Amino acid sequence: MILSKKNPKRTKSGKAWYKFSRNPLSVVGLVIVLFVIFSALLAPWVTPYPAHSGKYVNYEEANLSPSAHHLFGTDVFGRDVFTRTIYAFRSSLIMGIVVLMIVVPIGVTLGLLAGYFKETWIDIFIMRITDIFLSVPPLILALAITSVLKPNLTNAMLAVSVMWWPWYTRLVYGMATSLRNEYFVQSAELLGASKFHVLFKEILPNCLSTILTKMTLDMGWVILIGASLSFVGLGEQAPKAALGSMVADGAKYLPEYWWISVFPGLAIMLIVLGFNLLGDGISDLFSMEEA
Amino acid sequence: ASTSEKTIRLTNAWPCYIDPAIAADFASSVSVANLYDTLVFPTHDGEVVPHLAESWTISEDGLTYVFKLRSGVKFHDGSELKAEDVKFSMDRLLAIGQGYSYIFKPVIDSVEANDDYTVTFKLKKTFGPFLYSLVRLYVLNKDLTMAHIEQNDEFGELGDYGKRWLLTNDAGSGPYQVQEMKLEEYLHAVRFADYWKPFDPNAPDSFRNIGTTETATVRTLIQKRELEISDFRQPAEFYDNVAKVDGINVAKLFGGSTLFTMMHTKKAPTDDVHFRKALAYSIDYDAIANHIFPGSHQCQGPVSFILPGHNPNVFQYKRDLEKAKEELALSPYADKLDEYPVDLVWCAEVPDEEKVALLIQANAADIGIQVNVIKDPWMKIIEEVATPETTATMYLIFVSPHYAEAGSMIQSKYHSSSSGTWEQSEWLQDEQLDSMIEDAIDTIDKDARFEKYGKIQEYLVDLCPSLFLIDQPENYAYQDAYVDWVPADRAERGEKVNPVMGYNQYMLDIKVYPDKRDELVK
Amino acid sequence: MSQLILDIKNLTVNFRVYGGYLKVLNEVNFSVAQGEKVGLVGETGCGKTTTMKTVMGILPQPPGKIVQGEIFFHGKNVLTMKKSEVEKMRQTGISMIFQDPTAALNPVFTIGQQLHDVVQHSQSSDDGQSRLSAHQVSVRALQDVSLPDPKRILDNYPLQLSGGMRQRVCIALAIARSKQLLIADEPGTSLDVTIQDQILRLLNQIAAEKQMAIILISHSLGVIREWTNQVYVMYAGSIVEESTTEELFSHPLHPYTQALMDCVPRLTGGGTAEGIPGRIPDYFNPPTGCRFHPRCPRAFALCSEKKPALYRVNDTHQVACYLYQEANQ
Amino acid sequence: MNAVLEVKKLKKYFSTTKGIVKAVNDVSFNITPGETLGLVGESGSGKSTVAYTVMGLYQPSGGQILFQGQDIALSHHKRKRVLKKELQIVFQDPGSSLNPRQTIENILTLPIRLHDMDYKKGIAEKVQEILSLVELPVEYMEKYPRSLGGGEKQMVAIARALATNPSLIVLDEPTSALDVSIQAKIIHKLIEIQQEKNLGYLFITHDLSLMRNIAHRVAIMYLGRIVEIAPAQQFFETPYHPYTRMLISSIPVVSSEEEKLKPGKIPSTGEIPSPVNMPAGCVFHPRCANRMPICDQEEPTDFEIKPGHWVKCHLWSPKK
Amino acid sequence: MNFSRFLTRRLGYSIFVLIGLSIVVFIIARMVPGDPARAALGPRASQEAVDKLRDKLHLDESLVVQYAYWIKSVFQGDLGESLLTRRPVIEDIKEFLPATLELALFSGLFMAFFGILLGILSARHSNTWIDNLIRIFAYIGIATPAFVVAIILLLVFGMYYQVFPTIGRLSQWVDAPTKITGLITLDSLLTGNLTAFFDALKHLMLPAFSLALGGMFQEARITRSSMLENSKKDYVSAARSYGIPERTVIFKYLFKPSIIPTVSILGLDFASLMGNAFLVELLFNWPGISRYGINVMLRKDVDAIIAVIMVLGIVFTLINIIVDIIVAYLDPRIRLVERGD
Ligand SMILES: Nc1ncnc2c1ncn2[C@@H]1O[C@H](COP(=O)(O)OP(=O)(O)OP(=O)(O)O)[C@@H](O)[C@H]1O
Ligand SMILES: Nc1ncnc2c1ncn2[C@@H]1O[C@H](COP(=O)(O)OP(=O)(O)OP(=O)(O)O)[C@@H](O)[C@H]1O
Ligand SMILES: [Mg+2]
Ligand SMILES: [Mg+2]
Repeated sequence: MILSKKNPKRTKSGKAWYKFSRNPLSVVGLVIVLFVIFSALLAPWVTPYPAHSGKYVNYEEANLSPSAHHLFGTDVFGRDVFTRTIYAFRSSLIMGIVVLMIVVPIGVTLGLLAGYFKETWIDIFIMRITDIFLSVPPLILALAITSVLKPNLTNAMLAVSVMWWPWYTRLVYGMATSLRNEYFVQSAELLGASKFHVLFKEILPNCLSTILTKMTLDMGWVILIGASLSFVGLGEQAPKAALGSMVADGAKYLPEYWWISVFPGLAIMLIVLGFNLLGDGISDLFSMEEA
Repeated sequence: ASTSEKTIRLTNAWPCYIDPAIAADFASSVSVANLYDTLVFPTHDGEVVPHLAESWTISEDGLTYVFKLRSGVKFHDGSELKAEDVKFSMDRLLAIGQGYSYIFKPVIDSVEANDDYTVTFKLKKTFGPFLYSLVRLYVLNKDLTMAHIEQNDEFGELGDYGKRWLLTNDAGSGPYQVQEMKLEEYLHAVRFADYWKPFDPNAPDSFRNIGTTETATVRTLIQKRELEISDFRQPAEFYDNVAKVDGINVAKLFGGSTLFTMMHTKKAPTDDVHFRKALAYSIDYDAIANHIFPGSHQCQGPVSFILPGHNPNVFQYKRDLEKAKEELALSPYADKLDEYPVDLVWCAEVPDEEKVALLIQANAADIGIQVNVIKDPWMKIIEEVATPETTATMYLIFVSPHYAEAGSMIQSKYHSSSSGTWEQSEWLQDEQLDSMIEDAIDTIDKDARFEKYGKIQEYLVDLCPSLFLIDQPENYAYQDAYVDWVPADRAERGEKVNPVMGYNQYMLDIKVYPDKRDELVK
Repeated sequence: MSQLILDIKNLTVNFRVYGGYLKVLNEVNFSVAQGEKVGLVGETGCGKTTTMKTVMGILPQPPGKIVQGEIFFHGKNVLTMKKSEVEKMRQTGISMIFQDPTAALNPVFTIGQQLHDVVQHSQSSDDGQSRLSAHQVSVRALQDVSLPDPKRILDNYPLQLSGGMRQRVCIALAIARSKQLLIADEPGTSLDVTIQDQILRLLNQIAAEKQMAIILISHSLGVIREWTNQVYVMYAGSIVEESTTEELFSHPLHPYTQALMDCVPRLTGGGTAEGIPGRIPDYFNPPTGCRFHPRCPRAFALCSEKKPALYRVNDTHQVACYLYQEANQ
Repeated sequence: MNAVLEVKKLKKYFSTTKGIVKAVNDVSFNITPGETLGLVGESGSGKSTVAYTVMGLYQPSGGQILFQGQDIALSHHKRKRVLKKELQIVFQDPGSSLNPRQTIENILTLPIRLHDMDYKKGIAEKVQEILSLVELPVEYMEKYPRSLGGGEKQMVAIARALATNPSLIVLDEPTSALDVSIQAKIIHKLIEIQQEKNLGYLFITHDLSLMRNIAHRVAIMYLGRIVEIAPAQQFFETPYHPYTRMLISSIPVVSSEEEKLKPGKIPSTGEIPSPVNMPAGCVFHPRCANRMPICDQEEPTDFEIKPGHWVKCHLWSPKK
Repeated sequence: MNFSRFLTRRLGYSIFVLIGLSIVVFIIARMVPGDPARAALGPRASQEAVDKLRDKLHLDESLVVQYAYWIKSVFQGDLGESLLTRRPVIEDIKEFLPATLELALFSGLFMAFFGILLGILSARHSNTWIDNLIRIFAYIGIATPAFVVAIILLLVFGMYYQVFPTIGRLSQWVDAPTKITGLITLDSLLTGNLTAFFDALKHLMLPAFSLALGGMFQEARITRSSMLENSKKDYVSAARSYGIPERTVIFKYLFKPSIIPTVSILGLDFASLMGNAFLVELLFNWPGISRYGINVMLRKDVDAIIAVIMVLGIVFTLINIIVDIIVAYLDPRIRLVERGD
């Protein structure tokens, strides 16, 4: 904001930043996300008790309230809640990133195919499968998958992925069905471009901004879902820290030992908030509206 | 608006089955104990006293038991309880084959009603604790049950044996009768006016067994005085915190419950006794007893100190890293620990177990053993332990006796017949041990029996199939200010409480004072 | 001369964008007298719609910003009116027909619902018709624009109508209650010639009947020539020429007007013109002086220095170009 | 001269829930190299449908499309790539015919890459060459369509069509979304290129004045049929079909000389009927000023009233 | 009309989807490791009893045969027996589904009412402090998991402000109305039992609110942005220029087209509420189908698992169809537009 006022030159990146930062909340989002990413990466250096993130218990120091030694207090195992919260950013981020990395390519490709071949059997087949997966209650599906496999982070991610891709398929399907009738797509076809080119070079780039926006928003949702899953015991296994299970487990000690669950809870909110704000900023950035 | 009503509300982990042929777990046991009567009644000191049976005789060979029934006992529908009903109850229990039938199945030969008030039990073999086990035979109203049979071919012409109906109704003669059974939600029972024993004027008019154990939920309920007695598997912090609330107290009832880490003796690396002993020496028992489960104490062997037949002289492992390392060195796995990680499963429904699990993990790490801590829901654990292949290396589990004697614990914990159940994931399959246990249990003379129990306990401690962690009291938060709860008072005075599961929640041992409650709420 | 209904003075409007302002309207002067049919021509994007939106009080602000100027409607400044007065003015005074009939009709309400509201909210102020029910007035409005089967059309949604019918509905909405001034923003650009012809004929007829003044906006010179008697030529946010229609088409003075005329393909044949070189200026950094000078074949030094005023060439003709400066003196 | 495109009795029907839309009904025409055929008609008369069917975007319901003598009445999915090179189209809306997420360079690279003309020469140079053909500066290569004006976008679309070096270009109202000045520029350029490359144009529009100036022959469509087709000059001097006359008389013009050319005012009345419920007989009869009893009975046939001048009207048909 | 065709097609697809779902679910349910019979009867049950049950459940047959048995019994109106509650699954569904429906219904109402209200408020005062405040709350609301909201509400209202009851659907001392629909609020109104109505309403507040919170703000955001977007449309300016008063312009001409996307999302959110209510149901001891679903899942209660997922799937599909109908009602473009070729 200040930047753009001082520098009224209308450069491309300057304009992008102007659009993005017109809403100060977007900048807040970016700052939060960067903060979370860096503190997750640098956890061993920025936390006071890295050992507390692993196999460590000290019942003599259990349930200490927040103090200078323990910023967020200690949990029922005597571990530093601050340290564990920062470490827990890791599994949350990994969860979000991996799930999206699985879900987006699959969902998007299927959506593109179904949308492009609308009203053919490809469309019907893909979209019905999508509907089937959409109609299974996600938590039950996740539970089923992790009971067939093992309740660890990898399988939790797999489970979330299985329930998540249909949303991308739906989203892209809607866009692809309308884009395929655009004149620029038809122009490419009439030039003799391959289906692959049409799908991935003509149609896909026009869905990207929406997909990207959804991805940032979804980062938050995936992390939330991850938290809900760890409530039922799916996800990162103890003693590794996961925000969801920290809240779920800590909630048992409310309200007296509020710090055990409140700080990780705030951390979840912070991440989700960060990604949501960032997502809104990105959608502002891509908005076609001239500025 | 609420209640000047005398009511007791309990929370418990569900499901809860009130059919005596199916009931076996805690919530169910509490319920049937109040809805039904038994021939004999368990007492605080582990004895039994006449109840429906006024007296009994036992044959010389210990194979025939003849009971003389009390007359004038009424079922909830007003009909009289007769010997035929007792016979019917046992037959039905054995036919259905669930619930507590496993206690009787190996021993009962037949039950006969000699006349309306005399019933004879014939046993296949001698069974020392038979009289004690009869606290698990709940007497059903035969006519009422038969009237509600649904026809399907499950039990031939007996149809479903009344199972459907008994799911939400009772056919008992107990002090309370079902008013409403909402599956998955609550059981609401009210006092049976025609009960054959007198009620104290302050005995509860009704009780409600509520199916939740969510800490936050239980916490709010008890604080709102909408719950009189909590369940007992809440985390220690919960009890610390509620104890600070005005009028709420925490009762610590030693009911024979013992926390074990069961080790798979047929799977590497816990198939090696030295490895197991190394673990046993690495554990910080004091930390568990003092910090995780305050009020509990370290076990002495596999049998809880409160059970008749406990051997107070067996060896106790203590944390001793030197010794642990010595033992580990003797183990064939000593130099390839990395190849044999150990899984430790704890039960998701008992949050405090995680503390123990993580402690064991940290303790084991001290001698170089890698332990993976796994949280599994109860149902999953039951599944896994069914076969030796799917059973994990270690489980952290609370075990309680089925009837008040060391034999119950020893048998259900270590006899081959119990392997594959959650009570024995060790897969001991030790023939010598099996015959020692069978011999002990078949011994009718009590002293001789207890002598044999003592030997078995020594044998087991040496074999070290499990880590004998702590004898744990069941912790109940309850409304001390307006509820008089006999077991709680006894426990407070350091006296023994009823070791038979379900009987500490016997409503006739409780008195409520609603006016005191109303004062508190205001 | 008859009385002025609308008088716009020195209207300057900017749009706020990244890094500054689009200086779109630049001291627009424009007036309409009673019963007049005024045309406003100019290339795409030269500010015709923006001017009229400002008159109607529907300029989106932000990003729009009225920098200076006054708009008098019957002698009252619209820009300083109270909200209720503006509303009143819209109900009884001015109406606007939007450029794109499809976009101007609410897609989720039937024609009847939309028409009823319009009729109802100007009822009190409209004595002559208030004895009729809203429904009757609506039906009559549709009949006025010669829509067949008006009762059925009342129950239709916009998307069920053809383009020509939608345009007529828009007109019906605008004139359902008699107004003094009707602004028609390119009515029929999206239609075929025959239908466009019908629409314009209709519009004129209604205006004559109801004694409305009309402002007809178009970049089609043919339409303007045929349907107006006074013309303003707009280029890049300024009025560059004003005259009676006849005079303008026989003697276009401003180089821009002349160039524009040359671009129009003639029915007489004679091939095609090359078009005016260059394009409409970037409003972010508009040329100084006369905004047309970079494209003007007859530009000279002064043109880039100072914006020319409107010079009166004769009784009916004014032009903002230094070429005609002397004529004024 | 041999026709580059010959369309014979082309039909295209759409089935909709309301019934069958006969969007194109027995349309025949041909185009020779270097010729511009103007296809004029009101909205919904089927002009675009003709164009799209020729391009293969629609599978025809009947008739033949002969391209250099070869029948190509197929969906474009089944057409060979070499054929696609020869036939190109410019759409009406310059905004939506360019992919907003690709640079001008990418847009123009595609046809070159696909049709491999002098690939060695370097694609960038080739793109520059094409850009200069439509007189756009080289800097535009890096721009995105959104930063271009409407006219410039249309120029890019034309450049893309030219890039394959086609022999026929279909122009579906390429200037009707633009204003006169830009229209003049584009038209000028199109004519220049046509002369240079001897291109055939199928030029679709509803602007008759424009046709007067660029078309060699003009065809008038009404409700899926061509009702009159004639060399341009003749067409404007002696229009025969009542619809044509009505059309010409409605054209707004800017000078009195033009006014004189217009036939006496024939006020346009009525709406164009729905293509589902076509009127019986001559489809124009409900709006026709010269209506006769036969008109709602029988459909008129084509009649060559002068060499190369065909009319579909009972007024002129010899049967009368 | 076109619309009925659209509806038949939707229904046709739904049947296809439900068949597909039943296969997927069937496989999921059977894939879960372990012996359902053993799980049902408990570790101490006799082998005899277990074998009997295995036989009854056709557990020893192949998957295809099992599926055939299942389909056959479904057509006989028999969904099998729950091993958890030990009664016909259909009765469990009848009991637990209405509880969740009622909960979801009220959450849906909260989401719709407050979501749209806040959205309008935010859009009307866009970029003022009101808007910013609502947006910040919206972000926080969206970022807070339902179970956290539930716990907070539970503690606040349970321990400090004991206005709302925290467990169950009715108070102990209130007589339940005769079961008609299974929705207590509705039944109590139908039977004129106002005490029960208000008691049930009070019981609904906390769980419904916890479930609704995230969605509520989601709706608010969508309403806000679609209102802002539509406010730039010509038809809004046009309505103003015809002299229609500002209030009518906003609350009629701008409002109706703007809530269409809100309604679509609301429908999806509402449909997924059913399956996601688990944690909330657990915390408020709400005897709903979502909690039941998880319990039977943990129990490997095969027939119940299949039935629950199928029922939730059907509800999901139905709600989506209903939403489509509502959206089509609101938006004639969907109802009337031809989808040619
Ligand atoms: N909301 C807006 N934000 C930014 N710029 C705007 C906005 N509205 C209009 N403009 C700018 O104002 C200029 C004039 O637009 P306007 O719509 O008034 O032109 P016009 O003469 O009506 O053109 P047309 O003939 O295409 O309708 C355009 O260049 C446009 O970029
Ligand atoms: N895909 C389609 N499905 C159904 N009907 C169609 C389809 N495409 C065109 N039509 C119908 O065919 C008729 C001819 O349409 P076409 O687009 O060819 O007209 P046009 O002359 O190009 O009109 P315009 O000048 O508006 O572009 C119209 O009535 C139209 O509704
Ligand atoms: Mg305009
Ligand atoms: Mg067209």
